[in-house]
Amino acid sequence: MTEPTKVTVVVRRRPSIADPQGATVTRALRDLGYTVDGVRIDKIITLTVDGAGDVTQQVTEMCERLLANPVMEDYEIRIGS
Amino acid sequence: MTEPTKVTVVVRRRPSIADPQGATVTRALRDLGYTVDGVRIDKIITLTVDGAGDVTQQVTEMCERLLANPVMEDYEIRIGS
Amino acid sequence: MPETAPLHRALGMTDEEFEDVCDILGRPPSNAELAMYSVMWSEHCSYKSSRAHLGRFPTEAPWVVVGPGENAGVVDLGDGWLAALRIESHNHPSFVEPYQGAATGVGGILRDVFTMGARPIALWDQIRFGSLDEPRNRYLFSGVVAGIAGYGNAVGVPTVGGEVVFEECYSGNPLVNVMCLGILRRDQLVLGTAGRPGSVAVLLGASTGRDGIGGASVLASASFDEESGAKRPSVQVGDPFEEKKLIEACLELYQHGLVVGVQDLGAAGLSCATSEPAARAGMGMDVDLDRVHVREAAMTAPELLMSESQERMMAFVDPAKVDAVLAVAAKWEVDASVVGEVKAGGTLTVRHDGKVVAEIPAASLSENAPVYHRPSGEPFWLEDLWTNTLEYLQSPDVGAALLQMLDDPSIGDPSWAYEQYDHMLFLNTVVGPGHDGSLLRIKGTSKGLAVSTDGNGRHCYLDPRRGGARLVFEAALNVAMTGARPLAVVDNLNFGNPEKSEVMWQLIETIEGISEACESLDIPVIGGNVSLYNETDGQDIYPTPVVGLLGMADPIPESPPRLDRATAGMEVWMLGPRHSRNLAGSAFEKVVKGHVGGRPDAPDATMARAVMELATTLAADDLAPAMHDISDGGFAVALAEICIASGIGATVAFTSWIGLFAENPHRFVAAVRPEDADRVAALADDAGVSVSRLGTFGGEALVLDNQGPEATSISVADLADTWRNAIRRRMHVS
Amino acid sequence: MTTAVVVFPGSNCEHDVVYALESVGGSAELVWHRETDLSAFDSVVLPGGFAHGDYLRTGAIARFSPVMDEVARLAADGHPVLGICNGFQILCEAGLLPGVLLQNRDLTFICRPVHLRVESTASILTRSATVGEVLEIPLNSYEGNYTADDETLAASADQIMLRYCASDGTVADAHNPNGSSDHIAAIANRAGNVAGIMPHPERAIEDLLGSSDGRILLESFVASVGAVHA
Ligand SMILES: Nc1ncnc2c1ncn2[C@@H]1O[C@H](COP(=O)(O)OP(=O)(O)O)[C@@H](O)[C@H]1O
Ligand SMILES: [Mg+2]
Repeated sequence: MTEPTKVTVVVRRRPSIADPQGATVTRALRDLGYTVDGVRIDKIITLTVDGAGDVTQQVTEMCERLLANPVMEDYEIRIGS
Repeated sequence: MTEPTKVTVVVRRRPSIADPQGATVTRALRDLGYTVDGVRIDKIITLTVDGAGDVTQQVTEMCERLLANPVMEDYEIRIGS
Repeated sequence: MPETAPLHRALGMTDEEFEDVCDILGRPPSNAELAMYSVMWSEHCSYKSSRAHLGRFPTEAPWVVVGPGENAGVVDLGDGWLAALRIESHNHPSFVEPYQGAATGVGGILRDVFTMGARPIALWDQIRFGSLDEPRNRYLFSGVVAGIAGYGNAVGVPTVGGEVVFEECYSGNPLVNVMCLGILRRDQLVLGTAGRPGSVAVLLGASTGRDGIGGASVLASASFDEESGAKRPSVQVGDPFEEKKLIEACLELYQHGLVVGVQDLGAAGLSCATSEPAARAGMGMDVDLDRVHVREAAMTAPELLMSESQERMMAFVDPAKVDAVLAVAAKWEVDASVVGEVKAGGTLTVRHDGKVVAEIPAASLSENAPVYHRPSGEPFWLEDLWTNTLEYLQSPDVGAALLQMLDDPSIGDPSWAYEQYDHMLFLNTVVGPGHDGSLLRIKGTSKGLAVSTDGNGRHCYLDPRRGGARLVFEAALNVAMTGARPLAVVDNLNFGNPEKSEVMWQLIETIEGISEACESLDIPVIGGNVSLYNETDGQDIYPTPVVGLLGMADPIPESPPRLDRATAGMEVWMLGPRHSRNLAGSAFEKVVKGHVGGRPDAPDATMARAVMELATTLAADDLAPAMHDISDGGFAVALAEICIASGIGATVAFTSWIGLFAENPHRFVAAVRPEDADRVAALADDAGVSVSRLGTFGGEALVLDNQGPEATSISVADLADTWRNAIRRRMHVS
Repeated sequence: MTTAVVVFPGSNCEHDVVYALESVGGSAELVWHRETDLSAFDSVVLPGGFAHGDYLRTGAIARFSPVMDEVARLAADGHPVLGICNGFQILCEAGLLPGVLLQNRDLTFICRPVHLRVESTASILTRSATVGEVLEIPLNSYEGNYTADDETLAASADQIMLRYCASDGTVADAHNPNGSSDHIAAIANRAGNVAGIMPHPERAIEDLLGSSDGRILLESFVASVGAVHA
C-alpha cells in the first residue's frame, strides 16, 4: 500500500486546432485596452492517486484513455504538488 | 517599448465551492478501475503581454476584470514560461 | 463585533422574533434550533411581510387540484391528466453570479414541479436588466441567458418562452424569474407530506456541503479567520446532470408508487424538508444528521441544517419499500441515505454526533412564523407622476419613431436569448418563442397547453392596481390567441423594500389588481413567489409583478395563428376598443421622448372577456392566420412585428398618430382573409367587439397613411434589420 | 428487428427518437447504458443530450459505458449505427467516426433550424435522399463545431453526408452556424453503416412542429435496418 500521490495534468489542445475560446478572450482583453496575444485556455487537472503500482504509468494511461483526446490534445504530467 | 512577456495564469474554483465536473470525473476514473480522489478540473491560461508597464500588475487586473470570477475563483500568476 | 453581538441578530432575527422562539420552546434555543428558526422565519421562506396580503388572491375553482401552499399548483386537464405550474425568482443570486444564479434558479423551479409527481415539460424565463449600454449589464444579461441555457438544456427541459426587458431601474438589481410547467397522470400526484408514524425519510441526490450558509458562520465552532470565510461560499453551483438523474429517479419512484410524500430541498434545506412535511402530516420526526451524505468533512449541525446545496430531494417512504427506493436510486446513479423516521406527536428531534441538538415542535417553524402588517401608504409623489403628462403640440416623425422603438432592446428581437435555449425538446412545441403565447401539445391527446408570461414594470409604477390587472388581461389574450381558454395564474411579485410604506402600498395595490382581474375572468391563482428588497442604494425597482397564465385548447388548433402567417391580400384588422389615445407609460414616451409619467387607462373587465373569447374562436377556427396583441409599442409595433415575421409589407390608413403608439388594453391586430371577412365581422359583432378594417397586407413596405404629413413608408427589410439587431448589435454580434 | 436507443445518464432525446423512428415505420426500444448484450438488436441509435453532463469533454465518459462494446461490435459487423448530436460526439470519442466536435465558433448554444445539403447517399442516414437536396432541420448544440485535421478531412472527403448551407443550397461561411470544418453537419464511416449527424432529424418529422424534412433521413435509417453493409 503506497502513499497517496498528488498529481497535476495539463491538457492542451494542439496548436493546429482552432481555439475559439482563446480567440474570444484575446478579443475581449484587447477591447479592455490590453495589448495581448495568443491567449490559450487549457485544462489543468489535479488529483490524488492512491494505491499500488507505478503512478506515472497509471496517470499516463488515464490520460490516453480519458483525460485527453489524442485526436486533438497533448498532455503533460507532473507528479507531486 | 518592452519585450513581449509570456504569462501563465491558473484559475481555480475555490475548494469550498461544489465542483460537479470534478466529482463526475472522479467517479468515471474509479469505474475504469483507478483508485483516485479529489479530481479537480481548472483552467490554465497562457498569453503574451506586449507593451509597456508593469506586467504583473496588468495581468492581475485582467484576472480581476475578466479571466477569473472573483466571487468563486482564485488565480495564480506566473510570469515567463 | 460578532463575538459579542447576540447570535440571533447575526442571523438576521429581530429580538422580538428571538423572544417568540424562547416562548415556543420555553427556553432559549440551542444553536441548531436557532439556525432552523432563522432560516425558516426569513423573509424568503416565511413571506412574513407579504403573507397577510396574499390571502386576497382568488384560489378556488372546480378544476383546481392543488392551490397555493404546496410546491406547485396543480389543475385538472380532464381525461386523467393534471398540469403542475410554479414560478420562482432568483434575482439576488443572479446579480452576484449571473450564470450560476440563473442556473440554480432553473434547478430550483424544476424541483418544485417534479416534487408534485409531474414530469417538467417546459420552462419560461422573465428576465430584466439595466441598459445594455453598460458593460456590467451586458455581462449580467449574457451570463443569465447562458446560465438558463446551460442548466435547462442540459437537464433536458425546453425553455419555450419568456420576456427580456431593459430599464434603468434594474441596473443594480436584475430580475430573473423562471416558470416551469409539468404534466402528470392523476394517480401520480404526490404531496409534500411525511405520511404516517414509521415512514422513513430518504435523502436523495447531491451530497451536502457548506452552500449558501454564510449566516451560519457565526454559529460554527470555527474561528472567524479568512479561511473559515472561504469555507462558506455564497455562490452555489448548479449540476444539471445530477438534477436530470434525480428527475428520472423520482419519476420512477412515483410510477411504482414507492413514496408517501416528497419535499424538495431549497432555501432552508434540511430544516424545511423535515419540518414542513412533518407539519403537513401533523407528525413529528427523528432526524440523524450523521447519516446525511456530505461533500465536506466536519460540518456542524447548524451548517447541515441550513445548507442550501442544490439537487437534493427528501422522499418519505413506507419502511417496507425502503430497499426498493434505494435500488431505484442506485440504478439512476443517485446517492441516497436514510436520515430519519416519522414519529407521532409533532416533535422534531435532530441528532448529531449521537447527541440531540434540536428538539422543537415541527409545526412551529412554519405555522408560528411571524406575520408582519407593515405600514403602507400611497406614495407622496404619485399625484405629481399622474399629472406629469406630455402635451403634443406637433406630431413626431412617425417612421423614425417606429424604427427607434424597433431598435429598443425591450421591443426588438429577443432571439439572441431564446436561440440559446433548447425550445424544441420533447416534440411538443407547436408555437414557441417569437410569438405571443406558447402552445404545447400533449402527445396522445387532443389537448394543447397555452402559456403566456407577462410583466410591465413601467405601467405598474404608474398605477400598480391597473398595471397588475392589465397583465392578467394581456396574458389571457395572448393565451386566447392560440385558441386556448384560461385555467390558472401564477404570479411572481418583484418589489422593493417592504419597510417603506410606499412599497407596501404598491404590493397591496398590485395584489388587488391581479385579484380583481382574475375574479372577473374566473381564473384562480394557484401559486406564486414574492421577491422583496429589490433595491440598490435605497433606490427601489419599479413594482414588477410577473404573471404566468396557463390555458388549454381542446382540441388543439391544427394551424394556430402565428406572427409569420400573414400573406399578400389578407386584410389588416384591429379588434378591440377604438380611439385609444393614452400614451402614459408607453414605449413611445419612454423610448422616443425619454418620458415616464401620466396614468395608464384602467382595464375594462367586460371588454377583456369579450375580446379574449373572440380571439379564442378566431384562433380555433383559423379565421385569423396571424394575430398579435397590442402591447409594448402599440398598434404600429404589433403590425410591424407581423410584417417582419411574415416577410411582407402592408398598407394601412390611420387617423391619429397617437393611436398608432398607444398601448390601451384589450386590442389585437389580425390578418384576415377577404373570404372570411364577413364571418369575422359577424363574430366580433356578436361578441360586442368593435373592428377597424385598416388596410391590406402586400408589397415590400409598411405604409402608414393618414393622407397627411405624418404618412410614412418603410421597407420591411429596414424594419427587420433594425428589429433583428436591437439586442445583437448591443451585444456586439451580427 | 428492433433498434436499440441507448440511454446514458444525461441523455434527453431518447423518447423523441423512439417516437420519431416509430412514426416512420421503425420499431425502437430504450436500452440503459449498462446493458452488455445487444444481441436482440440489429441497429442502434445514440440519441442527443448531455451524457454524463458533458463533463470533461462531451462524449468522453460515455464512450466507456458498458454498452459501447456492443455498439462497436454492431458497427464492425456492418449494422446501422447512428449518432445524433451528443450521440455523434460519443461516436467520435469512441473512434467509430473521424474527427471531434468542439465548441461553436461564437461560444453560444445554438437552437434553431438550419439548412443542410445532401452531399452523398452512401450511408444509412442518406440512402433514401437525393444528392443536392436541401433539408431544413433544427440544430441544438453547444459543441457542434465539427473539427478534423487536414489529412483526416482529405481522407474522409467522400464520407461527408450533409453540409450546412443556405436555403438555396449555397455552401459558404455565412451559412455555417458553428464553424464546422468544411461545413460538415453529418459524416459516415467508410462502409457507410456508422453515421453521425449534429442537427436533430427527429425534430423535423411533422409540419405541425415546423418541418418534416427529417423524415427522409430517419426513413433511410429504418430502410437500412436488417441490411448489412460490410
Ligand atoms: N427571455 C426569453 N426567453 C425565451 N423566449 C423569450 C424571451 N424573451 C422573449 N421571448 C419570446 O419572444 C417573443 C416576443 O417577446 P416579447 O417582445 O416579450 O413579446 P410580447 O411583446 O408579445 O410580450 C415571445 O414569444 C417570448 O416568449
Ligand atoms: Mg404579448
